[in-house]
Parts: sequence; C-alpha cells; structure tokens
Amino acid sequence: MTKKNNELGRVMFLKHSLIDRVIHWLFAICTFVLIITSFFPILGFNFSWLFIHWFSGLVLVFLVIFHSLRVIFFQQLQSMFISKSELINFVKSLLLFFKSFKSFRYRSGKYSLSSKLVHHIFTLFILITIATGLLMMIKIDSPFWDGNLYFFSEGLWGLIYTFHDIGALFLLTIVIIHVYFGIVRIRLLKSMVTGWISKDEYEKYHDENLWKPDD
Amino acid sequence: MFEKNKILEKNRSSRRAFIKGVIASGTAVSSSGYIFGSLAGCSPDQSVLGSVERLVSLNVNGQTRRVDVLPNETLAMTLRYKLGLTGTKLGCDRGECGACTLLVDGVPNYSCSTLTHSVRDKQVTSIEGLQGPNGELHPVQQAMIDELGPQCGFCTPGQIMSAVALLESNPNPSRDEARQAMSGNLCRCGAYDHYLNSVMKAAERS
Amino acid sequence: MAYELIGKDFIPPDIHGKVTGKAKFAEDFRLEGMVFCRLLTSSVPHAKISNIDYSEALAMEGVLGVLTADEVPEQSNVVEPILTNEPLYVGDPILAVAATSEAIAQNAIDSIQINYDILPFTVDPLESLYPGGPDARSDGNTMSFSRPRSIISHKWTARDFISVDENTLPMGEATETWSFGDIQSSFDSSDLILDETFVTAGNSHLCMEPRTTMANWENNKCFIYGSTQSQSAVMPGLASFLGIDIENLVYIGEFCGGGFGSKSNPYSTMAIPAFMSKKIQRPVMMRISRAEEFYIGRARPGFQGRVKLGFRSDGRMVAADLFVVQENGPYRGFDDFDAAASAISLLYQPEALRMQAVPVETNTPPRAAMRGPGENQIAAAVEPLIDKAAKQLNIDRVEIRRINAADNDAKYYSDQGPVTSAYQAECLDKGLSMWNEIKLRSGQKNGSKVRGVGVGQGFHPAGRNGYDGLIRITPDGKLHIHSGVGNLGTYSHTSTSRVAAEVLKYNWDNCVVVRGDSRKHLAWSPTQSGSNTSFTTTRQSYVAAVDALEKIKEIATLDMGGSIEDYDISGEEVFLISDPTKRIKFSTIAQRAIEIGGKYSGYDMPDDLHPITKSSVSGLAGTGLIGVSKDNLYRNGLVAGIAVGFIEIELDTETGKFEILDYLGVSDCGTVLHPKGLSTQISGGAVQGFGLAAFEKHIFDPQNGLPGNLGFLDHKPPTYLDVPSVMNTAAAEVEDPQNPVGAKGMGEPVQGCAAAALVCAISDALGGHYFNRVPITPDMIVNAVSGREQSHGPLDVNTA
Amino acid sequence: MSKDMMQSFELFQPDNLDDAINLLDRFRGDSWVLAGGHDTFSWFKDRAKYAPNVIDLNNIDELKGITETNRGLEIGALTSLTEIVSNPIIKSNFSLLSDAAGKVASPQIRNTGTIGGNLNQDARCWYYRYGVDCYRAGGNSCYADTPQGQNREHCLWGADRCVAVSPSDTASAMVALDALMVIRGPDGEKEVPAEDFFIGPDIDIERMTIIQSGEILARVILPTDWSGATFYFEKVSDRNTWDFSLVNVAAAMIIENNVIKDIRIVAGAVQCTPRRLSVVEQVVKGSPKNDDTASLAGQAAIRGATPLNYNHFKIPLLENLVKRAIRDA
Repeated sequence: MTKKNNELGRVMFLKHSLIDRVIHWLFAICTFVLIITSFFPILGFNFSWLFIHWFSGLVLVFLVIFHSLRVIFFQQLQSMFISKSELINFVKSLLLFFKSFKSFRYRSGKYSLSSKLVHHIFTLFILITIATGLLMMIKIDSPFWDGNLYFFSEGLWGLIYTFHDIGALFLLTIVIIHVYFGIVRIRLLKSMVTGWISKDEYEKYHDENLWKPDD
Repeated sequence: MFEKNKILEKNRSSRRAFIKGVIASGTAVSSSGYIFGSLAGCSPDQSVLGSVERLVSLNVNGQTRRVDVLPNETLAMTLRYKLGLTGTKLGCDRGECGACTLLVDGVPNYSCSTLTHSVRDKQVTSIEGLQGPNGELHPVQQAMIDELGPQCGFCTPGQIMSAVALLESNPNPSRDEARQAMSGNLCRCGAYDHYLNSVMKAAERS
Repeated sequence: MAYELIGKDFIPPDIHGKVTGKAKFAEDFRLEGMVFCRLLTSSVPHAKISNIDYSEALAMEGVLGVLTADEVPEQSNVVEPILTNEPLYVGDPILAVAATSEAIAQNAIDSIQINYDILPFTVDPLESLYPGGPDARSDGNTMSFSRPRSIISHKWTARDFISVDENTLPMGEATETWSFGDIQSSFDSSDLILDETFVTAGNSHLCMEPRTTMANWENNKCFIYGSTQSQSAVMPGLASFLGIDIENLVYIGEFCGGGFGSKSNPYSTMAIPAFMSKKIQRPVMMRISRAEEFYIGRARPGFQGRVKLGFRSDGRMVAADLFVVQENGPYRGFDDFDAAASAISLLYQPEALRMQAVPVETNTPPRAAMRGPGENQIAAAVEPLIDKAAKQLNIDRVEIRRINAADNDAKYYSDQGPVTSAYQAECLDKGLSMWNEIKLRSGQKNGSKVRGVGVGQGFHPAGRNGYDGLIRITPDGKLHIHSGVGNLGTYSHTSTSRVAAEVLKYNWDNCVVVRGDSRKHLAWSPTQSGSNTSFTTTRQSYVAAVDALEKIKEIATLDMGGSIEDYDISGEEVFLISDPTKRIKFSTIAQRAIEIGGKYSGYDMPDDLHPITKSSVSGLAGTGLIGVSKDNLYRNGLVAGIAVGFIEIELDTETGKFEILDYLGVSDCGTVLHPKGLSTQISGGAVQGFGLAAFEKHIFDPQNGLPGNLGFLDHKPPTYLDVPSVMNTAAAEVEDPQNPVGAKGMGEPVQGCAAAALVCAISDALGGHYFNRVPITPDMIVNAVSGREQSHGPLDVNTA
Repeated sequence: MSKDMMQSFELFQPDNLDDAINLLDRFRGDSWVLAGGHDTFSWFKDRAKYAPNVIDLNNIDELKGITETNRGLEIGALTSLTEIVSNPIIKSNFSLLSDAAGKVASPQIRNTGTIGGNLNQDARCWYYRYGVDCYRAGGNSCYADTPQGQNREHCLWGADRCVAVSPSDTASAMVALDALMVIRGPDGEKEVPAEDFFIGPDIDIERMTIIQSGEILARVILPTDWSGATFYFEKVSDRNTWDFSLVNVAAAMIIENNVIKDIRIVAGAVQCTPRRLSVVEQVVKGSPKNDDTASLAGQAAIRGATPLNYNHFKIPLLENLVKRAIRDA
C-alpha cells in the first residue's frame, strides 16, 4: 500500500517503509550511544563505557548486515547510485549559483544527490570504524576469548586505533551534518518518522520517471 | 612496550590529544562563559598566596643553617648536597629502605620523602648530630661499636637514628619492642640481631 | 694453639666512621666543579637503536655533554658493555647525559628521541631452546663457558620436549658437562632413586648502596671513587675498561655498601663517569637510582633443573645426576651450574656424579655470582630431597647427612681432588642437642598453626693462595699492614691483618691497617668474594710477617753478631736468646733498615711478586723495614667451607605465613679469627638465606619483558619482623692444616644452609609436601594446603 | 620506572582550609594535594605523574586532632597513623582502626603518613606504578589482565577494564566502622559514608575515591554505634613490614551471650574498593559465634570470585580470614 489519502483527503505517497524507518532509527540510536561512550570519556566524563560501547558496536554490525542484505535482495540498489547526469546537473547548479546566487532546484529520484553522498560517506566511515573496532575487540575479555593485548605488535595497534578514531571523528562530523539537514528540511524528518510524503512534495522534489512511489 | 618507541608513542598520545583538541575546540566557544565566569570569581581582595620563599633557615643538629632550598627539594638532598652532611644515605629514595632515616622533632622520618620546606621550623637531627661537643659518642653509637652492630655500614646511620628515638621515648625497651621500632630500617647484610644487641646494650648502659 | 690476637674481638678501624656517618661511600665525595650524569636506559627488552636525537637535550641550559656507545671502547660481546646501541634487557644503559644538576640531566634525558627497532626477546630459557624459539641476542641464545667464552646458538629438538610430560624438565643436548664414576652402575645398585624437577628463581643482589661512581682526571691520571667489594683486585680490570695503564689509575673504595658478589670485580658502568669526565673536563658523579641498581646491579641466575639421586638402603648417596637449564641473563653471567654440581660432589660424596647444563641467554638484568653462586640454590633444591629420602628410608635427617658427610679424606669436583680439611660431621654434632629437642615438636599442631623443623647444609670453596703480603715497620715503631683487601662489611681487612701482628708479637694498638686507596701502596690481594679472604689473606699477612721477622733478626746479627737462630722477639723488641737483656727496639731496627737499604727497606724485592705489589714496595722504599713476600706456602686441594643450619618454625596453614622460632648456624671455618665478625656473618647470611628460601624472586612479564619488582618494596628482602630477633651461631673450631693459623673462609655457605633449613622446615610443617621450588611464598602454601593447583607452571621461572 | 629527580613545582603551604580550597580552585587540574607525601613522591620521582603546583596541607590545624563530639569520634584527615595507633580513645573504643593503622608500612611512614593520605592513596598495581599507559593512567588497555599478565596481587571481583585492588588497610577498617567521610570543597562540606567514598573503575577509572580535583578530605567521623564493639582485623602480606595486603579483613561485631547480633565485615585487596561482605553479614547475623558459623561465613565470602592468572590463592586465603574473623574475634 504505497498510496493513501490522509484525513484532509490529500494524496500521500509512501517514501520510507516501516522497516526502513526502524532500521534508520536503530542506526541512529546505536551511533549516538557509540559516540557518547567514546568521546565523553576522552573529554573527561569518566564512566564504565567499554561494555556498552562494544555491545552497541556489535548491534551496529548486525544492523549493517541486515540492512545490506535487505537492500541487495528486497530493494532497488540503483536508487543509491549516483548517475552521471546528476553530477552534471550538480556542477551546472554550482556554476549558476556562483554566477547569479540563485539556488537551482532539480528533481531527483527517491534520494537526492546530497542524501546519497551522506549515505555513502556514512557507509565508508562506519565500515572503517567497525573493521578496526572488531579488531580491537581482540583486546578485551569476552565469554568466547580472553583479551590479548599482545595479539598485534604495538605499531599495528597504534594504526588500528588511529583509523578507528579518524573514522569516529568523521562519523561525528557526518552525524552533525545529517542531523542539521534533517532538522532544517523538516519534511525529510517528517517522512522518516511517518514514512509518507504529500503528493505536491513528491511532484516538487521528485522526477516521476526516476522514482514512482508505487513500484 | 609503552614508553618505548618514542616516535610511535608520540603519535598515539598525540592522536589522543588531537581528538581532544577537535572536540574541545567544538565546545570551547560554548564554554567560554564558564571560564570567564570562574576568573571573575577569584576576588581580588583575597591574598594571593605565593609559593614558598627559597632562602630559609633550617635548624640542623642544633645549628641554624641558611640555605637556598628549591620547593621540590627533599631533606635528604638538602643535607647531602647543600649542607655537606653526607651521613644520611640514599638507599632507594622511595621510602622503602630507611637508610635516610633522621629525626624531626625527635621523630624518625624518611628524609628522602620529606620536603625540606616542611621542616623549616622543626628540629632536624641527623647522624652527625649525635656526638657530644668534643666527639663523645652517643651511647647507641658506642654500643654499636662494642657489639659490632653494622656490617657494611650503609644502613647504620638510619638504624642508629631509629634506635636513638626509641631510647628517647622508651629507655628500657624489651627486645621485641626494639625490633618493632627498628623494623622500618632495612639491612641487606642481615645484621638485625647485632643491631638489636647494640640497642639492648645501649639501653642497659643509660 | 693459644693466640694473643687471633680469636679475640677487636674494634675495627672503620667502624667509628660507620656509626658517626663520617664514612665516605662513593656518593659522599665532593670535588670542586663536580657535575652530575644520569643514564638513559632501554625501555624495551631487545632492540637495535636506529637513531638517537639528542639535539634538544644538548641545547638545554645546564647540559654539558652526552656520551653515547660509539664514544666508549667496545667490550667483547660476552662482557657487559659500558654503553650499548643494542640493548639486551629493559634497563640496559644506552647513553649518559651530564649536567650541572641531576634534575637538568633527567629533563634532558626525557627530551631525547630514540628509535628502537624491536627484536625478538625471551625471559624463559625453555622458550628459547624450543626449535624456532626467540633468541635473547641476535648472535645466539646460549653462553658457552669453555674458554674463550662465547655466544653460540643451541636449540633442542621438538622430540626432546615431547618425550617428557609437562611437569618434567626436558633434557636435550647439554653444552656443559662433566662427570666421575660409573653413573649407570651406581644407579643400578641404588635401593631408592629420587628423580625430581625443580626451579630456583633468580633474585637481585639488592645491595643497600647503589653502585654510584664518581670520576675525575688530573694530569692524565684517572681518579675513580667507586663501590666494590675488593680493592687491589679491582685495579687491572678497571684500568682495562678505561684503556689506561694501572699507574695512571687511582681507585678510592674505602667503604662499600654491600656487594654480595655483584661488586667483587670492577663492572663496566664504572667507566661511564670516567669517559664523561674526560669528555667535559670536569669531575662527574654518576648517581645510580634504586631502579637502575636493579637493572645493572646484577642478580643470581634462575635454575630450571632436574636431579636424580640414588641412595642405598643405609642412606648412603651413591649416584647423583644433575641437569640445569640456567637462566643466564644477556651477557656472560657465572657458571652457577658447575658450582652447584661441585657442591653435591663435596656435601654428599657420591660415588658417581654427572653434571649437564645449558646456560641460556635471556633478556633480563645481567647475572653475576651471588653469595654461593650455584651452591646456595642447589642446597635449597637438593636438601629437601635428602629429607624425602630420609623419610622413605626411615633414617633420622641428621643421621643421613652424617652418613654422607665430607671429612678430611673427602673427594671434590670432576677430578675428585683432595681437600685441605672438611669437618661436616663436627658441624652436625654442634647442633645435635638442639636437633634432638626440636625434632620432637615436628608436626605438632596448635590451632591452625603447625611446627616444622629442618636442618640444612651449605658449601663453598673457602680459600685461594698465591697472593702477596706487604707490611712495614716505621721508625716510630708502628706496624703498617698494607692490605689490598676491600671493605665489603666483613671486617676481613683487619681480622686477616692481625696475623702479621700475632707473628711479630705486636700490641694491636701500635698497628695500623692501611687500606682503601690505591695510593697507599697496597699488596696484590684476591677479590673479596668466594669466601676466600680469611684463608688467603691470613697466609699473605703471615708470609710478610715471617719475611719481616727474618730481616729484623738479620739486622740484629749485624749489630750484635751470631746468626738469626740466636735471636727471638717480644714486646716489640728483638733480643739475644742467650742474653735477653740485649734488646733492640723494632723502631731502631726500622731506622737501621732505612740506613742499610737494599731488601730491608724495599729497594730490592723478590721478583715473583705481582706488578701491583712491586710498585707498592717501590713506593714505600726507604720509609721503614719492609716485609714483603708472595704466599708460596704449601697448599694442595680444595679448602672446604661448610655450614649447617638448624631451624624451628611455626607455620599458619590458614594464612601461609610462618614465624621462625629458633635458628642455629654452625660454620666449619677452622680457627675463628673474629668471634663477633663470625656471628654477624652467620646470622646475616641466614637472613639472606631466608630471603632466598621464602621471599625474593625475579618477576618478568613474558609478553613485554617488564620487571615486576624494581625496588625494595616489590623485591621483598626480609625485614626485622620476618626473621628471629635472636640468632644462635657456633663454629666447628677445628684448625685447617694448610693455613698458618688454621683459618678458612665462611661467608657463603652460611647463607645456603639457612635457605636449605627453612625450605626443609616448611615442607616438614606441611607433612612432607615438597614444592621443588624456591622461594616458597604464602600463596604457594595456601594453594597447597587448600588442595589447589599452583598458579605458575612447574617449570616457570621469572613468574609471579 | 627508571626515571628519577622530581620535576620542579611551586609549593604552597596555606595555614587554613579556605586558602587551600581557593588554591585548588585557582590551579584546577594543575594542582596536587600533599599530606604525608609517600604516595605523591613515588609518582613525582618516577615522573609518571606531575603537577606544577603542590598544596601542602601540613600547616592546617583544622585538619588535625582527634576529638569526641556528639556525632562520634572526629579524626582530622592530617592525623598521622602513629597518632591513631597510640590514641587512647581509638585504642579503647575503635581498636579496629588502631590495629589496621598499626599494620601500615613501617614506623617512619606511620610517623608522617596521614590517615587522609592512606585512605586516598592510589592503586598499587605494579604496571600502573611502572608508568605504562593503562586505562587508569588515561590509556586504552590493561597490561595486568592479559594472558600472561603477572597479576598475583590483583582483584577477584569488580574487574572493569582495571583489575587493581584497594591497597589501603585503614580503608577496610573505615568501611567496617561505617565511618563518615567529610569532604571540603569550594562550596562547603559534604558527608559521604565510607562505603560510597571509595569508587571502582565502573564509576571513574582514573580515581580511587569520589574526591574531585578542588576537594579535600577534611576529617573522618566514626559513629558511636560501633564504639566498643568486638573487632577483628587481620592483614596477610608477604613481609611483615612495608608490604601491602595480599588480603585483609576488618570486622565489627556486636555479640550478646555468644550470638552475633549485628556485624559489618569488609575484605580489602580483593576488589578495587573495600569489599563489604554483605552476604556473610546476612549468613552470620543472629547465629551463634562458633566454628560452624565461622566456616559457613568463610564459604559465603568467596562466592562469585573470578580469579585471574596468578591470584586464585586469594580465594582460600579470604575464606580462612573470614573464618578466623568470626571464630577468633
């Protein structure tokens, strides 16, 4: 059911299904918890962060796997691809903007170019952080293994930590940007909460031959 | 494997500092009010306490000695390197051996773990302060000679200072009381029972 | 034989300085313009230094210079280097920084950048012996003690390791071995065979005085203020470290805050302040901190061993087969394994004995002989097995020791050579009355506490010979004994010098012991180690006095005719036997000797003297009557130093703690030279023995090579409250025929016997539970009593 | 570590508590409180920790002295351990504390070491003291809790990144006596029961007590309800001088005709904070003081212990000490 009328009788289209939204918000919670349990101790707020951190890290890993499988088998992978034409449009809009300071709106597919970019950057740095994070799990005791600080040489641990922290910093930056745009363009937030967008919003921002809500 | 490869160790700690810097700069603006607030709180009229004066007079072995003492200088270092009293020995400089024992107002202290500035108005007695005006030995010193207390002699000054303090407060201690009082003085040569013989002999005599 | 001076207590000349604080140890000397230097020590167990950047340090105000390994002479690869660019253990000195104050020097060191290229390391010999295991050094993993000493690579096969279970020492190919007798047939004829794996932990010497050294150059002469056990014996080695002739070296070592074997010879770090002082042209004091003393202050090597003992039913030990993997530290170390086997050969007189050993290098502080090197660890490991055999053969524990005891016909070492004297049985007898009383209380319970009793035996060779004696009678009549003996705290410099006064019938108040400074023209003497001084240096004093006596009589014949047989001495005068009223004072004789010159006042001298003695004699020439001679007295065979300890303890099975209720130490040291000196050595050695048996051990984290017990607090030498406040001592007091006054050395066996006695007593209190490990710490006892496994593996050395 | 020679610092010797608090407030993180100095100097001399401004409290008389008030016995934080050992009131009414203080380190350290310093001392894990960058030192790993870590003296409970134990003997006694810790900060005093005063790594891994920078432990109040009770203190350590406890037990009991009416029993050096053995208290309360109760108490004490590589001996040792506390008190 991808189309309905809301109580005011206006036509609404389904943008984000329930599962997508749940996954999105779980991602959000995990990332938020991970950020709190990593940056706050460094800032000096001391508390028992290790267990929460690696536990939510594992939850994040599970979410990534679940989301990837879902996207590969149940959704259109292409909606996330950035096409050449979009890039050209984007460059054109930039030149125009610098020439006449007019913002140029173009209609995109399901996801605008900026959302796609945000998604890809998220993907990159989440994967880096997860990869290094899992390696760091070797160091802590868990029901299945005893932490072994000497598994890697000092140098290698240093590198793993460095990439983990760089990834985390970029994640923090992207989260800040993502939250900012999520609030500034309240329609995006609304659609991620309710899942529906109004018909005129659809027509205003989306090109129907790139994305039809009902397919 | 920590403080070893200075290059690597440098980037790990610098990496942590880097992260702190990024976050801190993020929060710096918002917290500036807090910082300025606290400075304002330091009211001008409260006497701004300064660090200790460098030039002090110490009372060592009954003499007043004027000496320039750093704030972080321990009493053992002052005696050994500024007052020429090398009888107080440094065995470990961590309060774990007792070779640096001397008396502050008659109480045995590890002088390696006592700041000189904390004994400014106190009576310091070191091993060199036990002899009489023209060299007569303290009863404990004489007993140590007669009973062959020391072996190598490095911990002897500390042992004697503890013994002197003990006899001051308890003129005829039992052997076990002496053993408890002297227990803060390590002797690697193992001359413990000879030291105790000396203490008991000194107690007998005085 | 009754003596005037020997066997009587005296006031040693150096004790006044010790009790008044006036005694100057190395760190107490101050010179005009003296500056300080501190060491930068390695923070990794094994690495090659690829780059050192001390530009920032040199720029610091107050920093005077940096001395690196390239600026000091390189030593042979087995000797500890002065400074190194390939550190082999955490704490290996890499460079030194000199500054006007120590704080500035430390600040400078903190600013120095060092690039370590990490290399494989190991703190467990068995790990290094395993095929493909890490080697402590890049040039090999085992120390070969056959001359010339060298580093070799030696691995065992996987089969060696697998052919025994995990709790037994694998016995691969040994690199050091000797034996005597037919080992197999002796085991075949044994009624009882014990085959035990054991571990004795290494522990640091922990001298109270860290090895601070101060050095200064004046007119091309190097003055070293150091802390060593020996005095003259130090000169050649120290001069070679500095690369100068002995004539240009002045060594001042009047006092030494304990050495216990780690300072018997000169050590390479003494050269650091000397080279720094030469470089910056100022006196340099290198103060060593307690942590640095742990690093460079040497230690006893650990043993991972296995011993097989064969007994006949009557208790006689017929065969002994010892295999030792010695945890040898990164450099030469000492052949403790060899000495351990020699101790078994003497104390139990087995008919056949085989010694096999592999000294494996490890990345831990360097090793050197520590009080009874090998002998004292093996005593703590083997003596409890003697108890085990006694129990199984139902023989009294003193009796079984008497059956195997060494007497004057005893045989020793691989060549089964003779002994000068051995009175082991007499020592056992001295403690018999105490033993018969305390053994009744063995196992007696009192709540959770239980009594344990033990007897332990220790051995160490106790004498050398062939050194020089040098004495001088000055025109004021005083007798000067120029003793080359160091001052390590045994007062042996004076007790041995009194022999000269005894021969010349001097009143001790008119005698002066000259020692502690190479400018005082001292005789060539042995190192004050190996419990030898009492035997060796009494001979030196004796032969010098005999030479002086002869010269005194010869001068008397010049003035009063006749021959030397017609004369005798008394009251510091020489007189005609036929007419005692004709007397000449020694002071006059001395004046005559100066006038006559020649051999009498040191212008001529025997040519078999050591160069150091020769230069001392020529330094004293013309100042009085010189008595000088090499010790050529008869000596054949081992001078056997033996000691026996008897102990009673009360062990609390609930806390693993014990209290030593009673201890008696008996020493076979021949004639007692200095009664109080003997008693303080026996009880002092016992305290160190209790440390070896129940308190001290090396702990290294095998994953990063870090030492777990740097200071006194964590290394745990015994304190007043851990040892009995009254220690009983005794001596066998039977003269050794090959010493002029019958004296033997005794410093080391008195530690071994106490360690052995305590280990036996703990096992006795626990009803014959044998740990096969020293030290036995409270956690081990609590685990044993509660039936739990020990937390360390049976073969782990360097473990918590 | 092998460093030596303290870095230079400024030394302030205020003679009243307000000045001291203002100084701490003024220098914030760059200040260090100095009492006896034994813990301080081992950090400073190894250059493993440092602060450019040291505030010496020894001239502040408000922090000294032992006085009886209606609330109980108030002990100034600057009171030396020797004074506590020899104080007649403590010896008669709170002998648990004088026993514990008497077992600390050595006579010389007890002469200058203060009760405040003993309670606030830092962990004694030898890796941490060596200067490695472990969690407690602000780093990101623990070197003691590794496959071959030499952790003979480490914890049986409460491991959370850091496995160090509470080194203080007087801390166990304070918790057993239900003492109140009076902390003085910029905004006045606050009182904290001893049990909450000591914190583990779960709360803040870089501190052993709740004292923040800028605060000072002013005094300790021993409430009267345990005054004159039956006490038992035992410390097992390798050596009988200097050494820290392998395990120690402090117990306060109110016994009426051989029945244990009320009890507080605490074990030290088995956990990052003094471990209140509340299970043992439940088991023992109301039962007769005899061997059965004692052995039951011992077994209850060791439930849930999770040893590391080298410290499982602490389990039977703790069991025995608790048994002895009940049996021999």
